[in-house]
Amino acid sequence: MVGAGEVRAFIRRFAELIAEHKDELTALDAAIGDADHGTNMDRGLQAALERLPGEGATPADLLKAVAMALISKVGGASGPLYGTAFLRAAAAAGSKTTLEPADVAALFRAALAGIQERGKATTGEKTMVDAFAPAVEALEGKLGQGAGLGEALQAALEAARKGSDSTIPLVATKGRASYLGERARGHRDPGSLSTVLLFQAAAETLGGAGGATAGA
Amino acid sequence: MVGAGEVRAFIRRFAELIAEHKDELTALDAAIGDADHGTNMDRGLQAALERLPGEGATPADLLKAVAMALISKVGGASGPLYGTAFLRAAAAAGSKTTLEPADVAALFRAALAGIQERGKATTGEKTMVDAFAPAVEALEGKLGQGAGLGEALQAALEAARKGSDSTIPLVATKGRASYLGERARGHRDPGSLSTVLLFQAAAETLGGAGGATAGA
Amino acid sequence: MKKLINRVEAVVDEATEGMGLAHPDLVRVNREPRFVARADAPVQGKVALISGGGSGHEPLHGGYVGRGMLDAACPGEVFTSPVPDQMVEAAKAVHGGAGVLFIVKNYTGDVMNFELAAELLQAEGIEVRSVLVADDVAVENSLYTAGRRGVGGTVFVEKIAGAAAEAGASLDEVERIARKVSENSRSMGMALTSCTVPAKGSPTFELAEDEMEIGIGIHGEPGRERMKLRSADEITEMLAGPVIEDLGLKAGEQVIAMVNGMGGTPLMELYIVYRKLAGILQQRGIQVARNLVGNYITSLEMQGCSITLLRADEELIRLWDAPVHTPALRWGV
Amino acid sequence: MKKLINRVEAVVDEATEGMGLAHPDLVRVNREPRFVARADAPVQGKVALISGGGSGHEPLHGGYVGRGMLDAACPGEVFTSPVPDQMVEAAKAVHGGAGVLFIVKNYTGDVMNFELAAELLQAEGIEVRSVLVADDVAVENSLYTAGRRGVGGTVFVEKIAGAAAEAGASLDEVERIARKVSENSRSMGMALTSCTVPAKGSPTFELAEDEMEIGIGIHGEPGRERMKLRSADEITEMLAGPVIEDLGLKAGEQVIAMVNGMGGTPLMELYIVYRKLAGILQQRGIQVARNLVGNYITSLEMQGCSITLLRADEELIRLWDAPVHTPALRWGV
Ligand SMILES: Nc1ncnc2c1ncn2[C@@H]1O[C@H](COP(=O)(O)OP(=O)(O)O)[C@@H](O)[C@H]1O
Ligand SMILES: Nc1ncnc2c1ncn2[C@@H]1O[C@H](COP(=O)(O)OP(=O)(O)O)[C@@H](O)[C@H]1O
Ligand SMILES: [Mg+2]
Ligand SMILES: [Mg+2]
Ligand SMILES: [Mg+2]
Ligand SMILES: [Mg+2]
Repeated sequence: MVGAGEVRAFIRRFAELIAEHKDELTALDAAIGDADHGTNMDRGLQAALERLPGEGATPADLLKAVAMALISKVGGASGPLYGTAFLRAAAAAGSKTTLEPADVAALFRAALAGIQERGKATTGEKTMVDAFAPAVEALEGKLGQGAGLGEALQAALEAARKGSDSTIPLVATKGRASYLGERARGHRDPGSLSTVLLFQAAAETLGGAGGATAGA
Repeated sequence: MVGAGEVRAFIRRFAELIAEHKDELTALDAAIGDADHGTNMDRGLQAALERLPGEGATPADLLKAVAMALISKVGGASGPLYGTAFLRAAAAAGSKTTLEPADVAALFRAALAGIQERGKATTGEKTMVDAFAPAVEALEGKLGQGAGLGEALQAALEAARKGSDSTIPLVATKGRASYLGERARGHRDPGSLSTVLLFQAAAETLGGAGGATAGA
Repeated sequence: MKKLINRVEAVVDEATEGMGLAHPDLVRVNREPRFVARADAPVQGKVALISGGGSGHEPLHGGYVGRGMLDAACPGEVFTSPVPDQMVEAAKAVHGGAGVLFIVKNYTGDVMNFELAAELLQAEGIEVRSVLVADDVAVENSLYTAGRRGVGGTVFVEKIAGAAAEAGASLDEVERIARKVSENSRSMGMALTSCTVPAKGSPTFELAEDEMEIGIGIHGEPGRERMKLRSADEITEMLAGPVIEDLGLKAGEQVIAMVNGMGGTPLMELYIVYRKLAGILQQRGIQVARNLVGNYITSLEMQGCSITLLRADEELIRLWDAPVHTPALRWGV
Repeated sequence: MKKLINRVEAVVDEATEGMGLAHPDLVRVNREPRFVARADAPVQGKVALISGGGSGHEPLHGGYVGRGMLDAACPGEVFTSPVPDQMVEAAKAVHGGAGVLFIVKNYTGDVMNFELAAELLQAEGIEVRSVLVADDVAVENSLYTAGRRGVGGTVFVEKIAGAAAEAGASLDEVERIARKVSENSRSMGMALTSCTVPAKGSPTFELAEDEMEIGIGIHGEPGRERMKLRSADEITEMLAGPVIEDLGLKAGEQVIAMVNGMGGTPLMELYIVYRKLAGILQQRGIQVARNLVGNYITSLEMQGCSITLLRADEELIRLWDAPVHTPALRWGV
C-alpha cells in the first residue's frame, strides 16, 4: 500500500532522475526545441523538494506542493503541463492517507487527463502524451488482470518507454517541435523522456517490495 | 636615362607587385594593425592606373596622378603618406622630360621628406620610414661612389629589405602598432614591406638595361 | 561559452536589475516574482498592457515598458516562458481599474502560463483579456503545428496598442487595436549562426561556414530549412516574398516595416537588407510609411535577421507616431 | 565569412544607401564622394559639425547625423579612414557660413586625412577647426605611441558639441565645448571574440574559448593584454578602474556613463555590466547623471564591450539633455 512516505520517496526519486538526466533532456530539446527542458524540469523539482511539507502531510499535500512548485518555477510548456498533472493527482488523492492500487491508477489517470486538457494533445502528436497515455493504460490493464501494483507499474514503465520510442519517427503537431515539420523526424521528444522518468520513479518507489532503489 | 616611359613602367610594376602581395600585406597588418594595408594600397594603385595620363605626359604628370589617386582613394595612414611622397616626387621632377640618375635620387629624397613631414616618424619607430630612409641613403651613397643607376637602385632595394627586416624586433611608437606595446615585437611592419615593393619596382624599371622585368 | 555574465543562474535577475538601474525614471524592477513595471504605475483609469516571455530577446519585453507602450513585462528564464505568479503580481501592481490586456506570443508554454495567470486574476476580480501574436510565416498553419510563432509583430502590437491605451481607450478598444495589428503583421527570419543558451553552455545547433537557416524563430530553434549561404539581396527576397504573399499586400497599400537583427548582426548589414527590402516594396508599389532597422527582438548573440511587415492604415500610423518613452523605443518625448 | 552582404566592395556603399532609404526625413546620402548629410543642411548661420572615420562602427558616425548632432559624416572603407575628398565635399555641402568643426578620432590615418581636407578647405576660404578625441586609457600616452585612440568619448563629443552648435553657439564656443568633452572623457574596452573585415574574409585575431582581450580599440586590433576569461563583474572592474583613475574622479562628482556593445553582444549582457558599473560608481560616491547602454560605437560583429565615463557639470548635462533627432539617438523630439 502507498502512504505519504512512498509518495515522498516517489517525488524525491523523480527529482533525482531528472537531475541525473538533465543534460540529456536538454540535448533532446536542443535538437527539436529550445534547449531548456532539462533545466526547466530540474529547476521545478528542486524547488518542489524545498517546499515539500513535513511530517503529517497527506499524499495530496505532497502532490499539491509539487504542482505549485512546478507551476511557479518551471515556465515553458512543461511547467503548466506537469503542474496540472500533479494538481489533478492531488485532487484525486483527496484526503486519503493511504492509497490502494486502484487509487494509484486513478491518480495517474487524472494526471493524464489534466495534461490533455491543458495541452490539447492526443497520442501521435510527438509529446509527453505519447508516453503518458500508454503508461496509464498499461497500469490500468495490468491491475485489471489482477497483477500487483509493483508489476503493474513495471508494465507502465515499459509502456512509457515504448511510447517515448514511438515519438522518434514522428513529425510533431504540438509544441515547439511542430515548427520543424519533417525535420523533427528521427528525434525523441524530450517531454516523453521526462515522462518515462516519472514512471521509472513510480515503479521504483510505489510498487511495494519490488521498489528496490526507493529514494534516499 | 629615365623618361616618361620608364616612370610609367615603374608605376605599373609597383601596382602589380602590390596586387601580388596584397594578402601578405593585409595579413601583416592583421597581426599588428587593422588588416587593411594590402586592400588599401591595392585600391589606391588600381585607381592610379585608371587615371594615368596618356601620351605626352611628363614624369611629373604621371607621379602627380598617382599621388592624387592615393590621396583620394586609399584613406588610412598609407594614403596621405604615399600620396604626399608621390606629390613631392612630382614636384622634384618639375617639368623635366628625362631624369638623370641624380634627379632620380633627388626625387626619392623628396618623397622621403614628404612622408616624414606628414607622419612625423624617424627611423626606429617601426614604420615605412625604416625601409624608405636607408634605401634613399643607399641610393645616394652608391651614386656618389660612381655606380650606375641600376646598381644604385639594386643597393637601395637591398637596404629597404634590410630596413624592413629591422622592424621585426621593434616596438612601435607610431601608427596603430604602437597601441600594442610589447606585443608588436616579432612582427614586420606592413608599410615597410610596401616600401620594399616600391624599391623593387624602381630597381626593375628605372635602372636601365638591368631592369629586366620592366612592366607589361 | 563566452558571455559577459557572472553566474548562469543569475543572468536574468542581474540583467533586469541593470536595466532598472539604467532607467530609474522609466521602470521599476520587482524581484520576487520578477517583473518590470512602469515607474509611474498604476496609471489610474488606463488599460494596463502586460507582456512577457522567455528572456534572451532583449530589448523585448522589458525595454518596451514605459509611457505609450507596456505597463509591465514579465521576463522568464532564457527562452523559457514566465510563470503565472509573475503575471499575477505584475497585474496586481500595475492595473489601473480599467482592465488588463495580456499580449502573448504564440508558444505553447507562453499561452499556458498566461492562461493560468488569467484564470487566477479573474478569480480575484481583475478583468483580463489576451491577444495572441502569431505572425511567423515560416510556420505552417495550426492544422499541422502549435500555430504560428509570435515574433517581430509583437513589437508592433505593443507599440500601437500601447498608444491606444495611453490615449485612454477602453479595454474593448485596446483589444480591438491589438488584434488588428496582430492580424495584419507577418514576419520571417533567418540565421547565419546559432546562439548559446547560458544554462546549456554550447550552441543550440551547428551551422557550417557556408550554411544558413531560413525560417528560424527567436529561440535558437533550427529553422524550416538549411541551405547554402546566399547574398544579402537573395536572402532579403527569400524573407520578404512569403511575408508579402501571406499578407496579400497589393500595390497602393502602406506598411510599417522592420528589419530586425537577431542580436549579433552589425547594423551595417541590417541597412544592406533594408536597402533591398525598400527596393522590393517600391517595385510592388507598396509604400513604407514608417520603418525600424535595428535589434528589437533578438535571440541572444545570434547573427541573422528578420523582416516584419504590418499592413498599416491611418489609424495605425497615427498610433505609431504617438509619443513613446521606454528604454528601447522613444520618440515625441 | 558569414555576413549579410552582397559584394565585399559594395558593403559600405550599400549600407549607407540603406540608411538613407530608412531615414529620408533625417539624412541625405551623397554617393561620389561618399558622405551622409543632414536632410535640412546647410543650416544657415550654424556651425557645421563634421565627423567621419572607417566604417564598421555603426551607428557611428552616420547614425548621429541630424538635428542637434552632426551636419555630416564621412564613412571610409571598413576600418579605413575616409579620404580628404569626402570631407571637402561634405563641408562644402553643409557649411552654413559660421565655420566648420571637424571631430576627429585620434588615429594616424584619420588625423592625416582630415588634416589634408582642412588644408584644402582653408584654401577655399572655409574656416575649419579640428578637435581630436583621444580617450582610450588602454593606450599609453603619446611619448610611446601615436597617442590615445578616439573611442567611446566620440559619441559624447558629437552629442554635446552638436547641441551647442544647434543652439547657435559660435565656432569658438563649439570648439571649446568639444574640447571640454574630449578632455573629460575616458574609455576602455574588451573583446570576447574578434571580428572579420569583409575585405579580408577571416577573423583579425584568434581567441581561444577561454580567453579574452583587454584594452582593445574599435578596429579589431588585438588589445594590450590577452587573459583568461573572467566574470562580468571582474571585467567591469578591470575596465572601470583605469577609467576612473585616469579621469581622477572624486566622490561627489557627476558623470555621464556609457556601457557600449562592440556589435555582437546581447543587450542583456550589457545591462549585467551596467549593473556592476553602477555599483562601483555608487561605492565611490560618484553620481551617474545620465547613461547610455547599447551599441553606440562598434567593431562589426565583435563580442565585447567598452565603458566610457565623461566628467559632467551642469553645462554638459544641459547640452546632453537638449533635443536630438538622428537615426541612432533621439530624445526631446
Ligand atoms: N500541447 C502539448 N501537450 C502535451 N505536451 C506538450 C505540448 N506542448 C509541448 N509539450 C511537451 O513539452 C515538452 C517541452 O517542454 P519544455 O522544453 O520544458 O518547454 P518549452 O517547449 O516551452 O521550452 C515537449 O517535449 C513535449 O513533450
Ligand atoms: N606616422 C607614420 N609615419 C610613417 N609611416 C606610418 C605612420 N603611421 C603609420 N605608418 C605606416 O602605415 C602603415 C599602415 O598603413 P595602413 O594599414 O594602410 O593604414 P591604417 O593604419 O590607417 O590602417 C604602417 O604599417 C606604417 O608603415
Ligand atoms: Mg524547451
Ligand atoms: Mg591598416
Ligand atoms: Mg522554453
Ligand atoms: Mg585602416
